[in-house]
Formats: sequence, C-alpha cells, structure tokens
Amino acid sequence: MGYKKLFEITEKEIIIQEVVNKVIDRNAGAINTFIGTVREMTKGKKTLYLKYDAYIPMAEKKLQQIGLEIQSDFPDAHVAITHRIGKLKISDIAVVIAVSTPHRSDAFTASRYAIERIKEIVPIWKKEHWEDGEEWIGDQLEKTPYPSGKPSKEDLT
Amino acid sequence: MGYKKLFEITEKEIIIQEVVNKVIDRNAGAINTFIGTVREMTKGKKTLYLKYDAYIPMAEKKLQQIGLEIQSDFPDAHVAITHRIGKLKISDIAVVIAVSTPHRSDAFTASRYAIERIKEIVPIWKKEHWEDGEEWIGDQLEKTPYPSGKPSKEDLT
Amino acid sequence: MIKILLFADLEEKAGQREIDIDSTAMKVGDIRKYLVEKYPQLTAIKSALPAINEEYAQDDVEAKSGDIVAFIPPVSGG
Amino acid sequence: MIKILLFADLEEKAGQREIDIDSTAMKVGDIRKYLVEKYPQLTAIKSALPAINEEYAQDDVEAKSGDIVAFIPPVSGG
Repeated sequence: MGYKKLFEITEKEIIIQEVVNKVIDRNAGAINTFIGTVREMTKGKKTLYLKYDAYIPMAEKKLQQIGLEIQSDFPDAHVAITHRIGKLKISDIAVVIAVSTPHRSDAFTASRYAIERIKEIVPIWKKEHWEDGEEWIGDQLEKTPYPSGKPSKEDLT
Repeated sequence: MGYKKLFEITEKEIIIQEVVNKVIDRNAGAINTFIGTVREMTKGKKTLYLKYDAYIPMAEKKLQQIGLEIQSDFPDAHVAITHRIGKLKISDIAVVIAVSTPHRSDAFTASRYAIERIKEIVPIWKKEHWEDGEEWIGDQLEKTPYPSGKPSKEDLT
Repeated sequence: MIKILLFADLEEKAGQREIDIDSTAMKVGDIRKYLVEKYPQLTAIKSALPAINEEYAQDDVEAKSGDIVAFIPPVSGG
Repeated sequence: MIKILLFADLEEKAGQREIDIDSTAMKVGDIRKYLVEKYPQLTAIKSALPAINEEYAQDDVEAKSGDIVAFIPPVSGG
C-alpha cells in the first residue's frame, strides 16, 4: 500500500478508518472528519434509497482542487475525501472527509469548507427514490453554483 | 451488543468506526467526528510518548454532561465520546467525539463544543514525556476552568 | 468530432450519456443551442454548467475536435 | 471517615492517590488547608478544583463521613 489515493470516487462501501489513515501525521494533533449518511426523512418525505452518479474523472479532480484550496489557507493540512456512488440504503455512508492539522480549530474550519465546496463544484448527483416516485436532486444550496469562487461567509454558518 | 456505552474512558485502542456506529441514526444526515491524536512536536519540543490518567467515574459523568448540554441545544443530536488513558505513542488516538444531527451545520458546532468542553471540565490529565524530562500538562486553555458555565464565543474561534 | 457528455436528469431525458457532434470546432454556447434544438426535452441544459476536458468553461469558449464537452446539472453530492 | 483523592501532579507529589481523613464532617476548604499543612509539597492544590462524590463543589460545602472528596488539577484531556 505505497500509494494512497487521497481523492476518490468509489462504488464500494467507505471504511472511515481507511480515509482517516490517509491524513494521520506525526505533527497533526487534530483530525476532523465529516461523514455524510443517507437520511430517511427529507422535508417530510420518506426516502427508500438513493442513487449517486458522478462524472468520475472530473469529480476526482474537483475533490483534489478542494484539497489544494484548503492547503492554500492551511499549509500544514492533510486532506482526504472519498465519495461513494451507486445505490445507497438509509444510513449508508455517502461521503467521508478527513482533515488533519496541527491545531484543532483549523481542522474544523477546513472540513466544513470541504463539504460546502463539494456541494458547489463536484459533479456528483443524487437521485432520491420514494414510494411514489423518484427525482434527481440539484441545487441543494438553492443558488447557482460558482465553480471558480469560494463560498461566502454566510454559506458557512 | 445491546448496550452501547456512549461516554467511555478506556485503556484500549479506540476504533473510530465503533464510536461512529453509536450515533448513526436513520434521521441523521451528518456525522462530525473529532479525533485527537498525539502530536510529536509541541512548542518546539519533541514528545516521545504521553501518559493519560483520569478520575474515571467522574470523567465519564462529565462526558455525559457534555452530551446533555449538546442535546439541550440540538435535541435531535446523538453524541458519543471515548477517551483513552494509559501510555500513548505518537499518532495514537487519544479521543474520538462523534456527533450526528439531521443537518450538517449543527454537527460541526456540537463537535467543536464537545472538544472545548472536554478541555475545561473532564478530569483527564496528560503527562508529556520528552528526552530530557516529563511533566503533567494543565490548563491548556490558559485560563481557569469553569465547570458549571459554558465556553464563551471567543473560546470557540 | 466533439464528444458530449450528459449526466443525471439530462442523461435520462436524452436517453444516452454520450452524443458525438461531427464538427472540428464549435463554441460551447452553440453546442448547447444545437442540443436543445435536436433534443427539445433537454430544456434543463440551460441551467447546466459546461466543462471542457474536465474543467468548467464559459459558453464563449470554443471546443475543438477531440475535446470532451460535459454539461453539469446542478450538483447534489455530499 | 472522608476519603480524599489526588490526581496527576498532586498524586505524584503526595506519593499516593488516596488519603483518608478521620472526620465525620469537614468543609472542603478546610480539607484543602489540612492537606497543605500535612503535605507541604502539595502547594499546587490551591489551583485544584474540589469535587464531592464526582461533582464539582465549592470550598464552603461540607463533606461528610463516607464522602469522596477529589482535588482536580487543571485538566488536559482531549
């Protein structure tokens, strides 16, 4: 296991520890992980399962871009992100973000930034399946994505 | 495994997935975990290893109190915290906090709150061992702990 | 030839992920118009962001033969 | 009898984690003074927070026989 793929789209179940292992560093005292799971109820509607699809090569590039954006703010940060695609059941893990930094405050800030940025620029789509239908979900932030800019302060609150 | 101990002091290695499993919930879409690891360099000094000690029954009670404080702000939150004691090597995991909430913003806020609060009210002590000596570390926040109050805004930035 | 990629709702509406356009050079905005004319069910392509060779691009950029032009509907990962 | 618990630096300085005080009732502040008199090396107990039966308590609270009084030095978990 010499090579670690830090930014990855996978069809397999995500093992949290494997993502965390990629950012463990002798000089990191803090690791923040954000784990996105499939929620059953959204706006009063019961989800049966989800399907995720991605433009895989571009999605991995954009995840890597997010890592670089974080390192431009926090040069000592290590970042790894894995996003799963395919069919996911309720409570399955869709995404794991892991960020290590020497000090804890930066790990929280960077991890938060990463999940907001994923929802803006990474070409991954979710299709919700309910008892009475199905729909591709888009524009969760309810605004136009801005691929080159950064989220404004208010997006992060 | 019917019984899950949500707030735990242990001498064993902490398995991240086991802590996360305690907070997985059908209606949680977001899980934030904070992982504290042993950092090699602190203020220019090289740590060889650490020893943690705790007043175990009170520490578990205080971790539980932190969970209740979080739930008073975020009633849908699930919280689990495991802190390890004994001898820890560089990069070993000392603490894992996991918080699940329906929406991601609350998971970040609550997880951040938990780690700050641990450093204020939970009777756990760290002894750093260097090549040229050893010392019990205290008052990392460089202020008097306040067991009954809550951290002020500026503590969380 | 320019290769077009459609995803999510656009892919379903078109009934295919890939469409080849027999052109040596074409502005992204013109590709968009061409697709809506040929596949009227692709109205949602208006709110998609174009990407050339896996990087976001503006409508006035010209795609050349061999390029891959993707239309990225509003994303919903995470 | 009141059982006293010392931790971390205090435990090391005292050479023991537990000390029993043969008293039926004693204010926490008086326990603190008693300990510093008996163990002059425990000066750091001044910055420790007392706890009675695993809950933080003020110096003016009275501990009774059977209670466990702990002195909590500044904590450093996490």
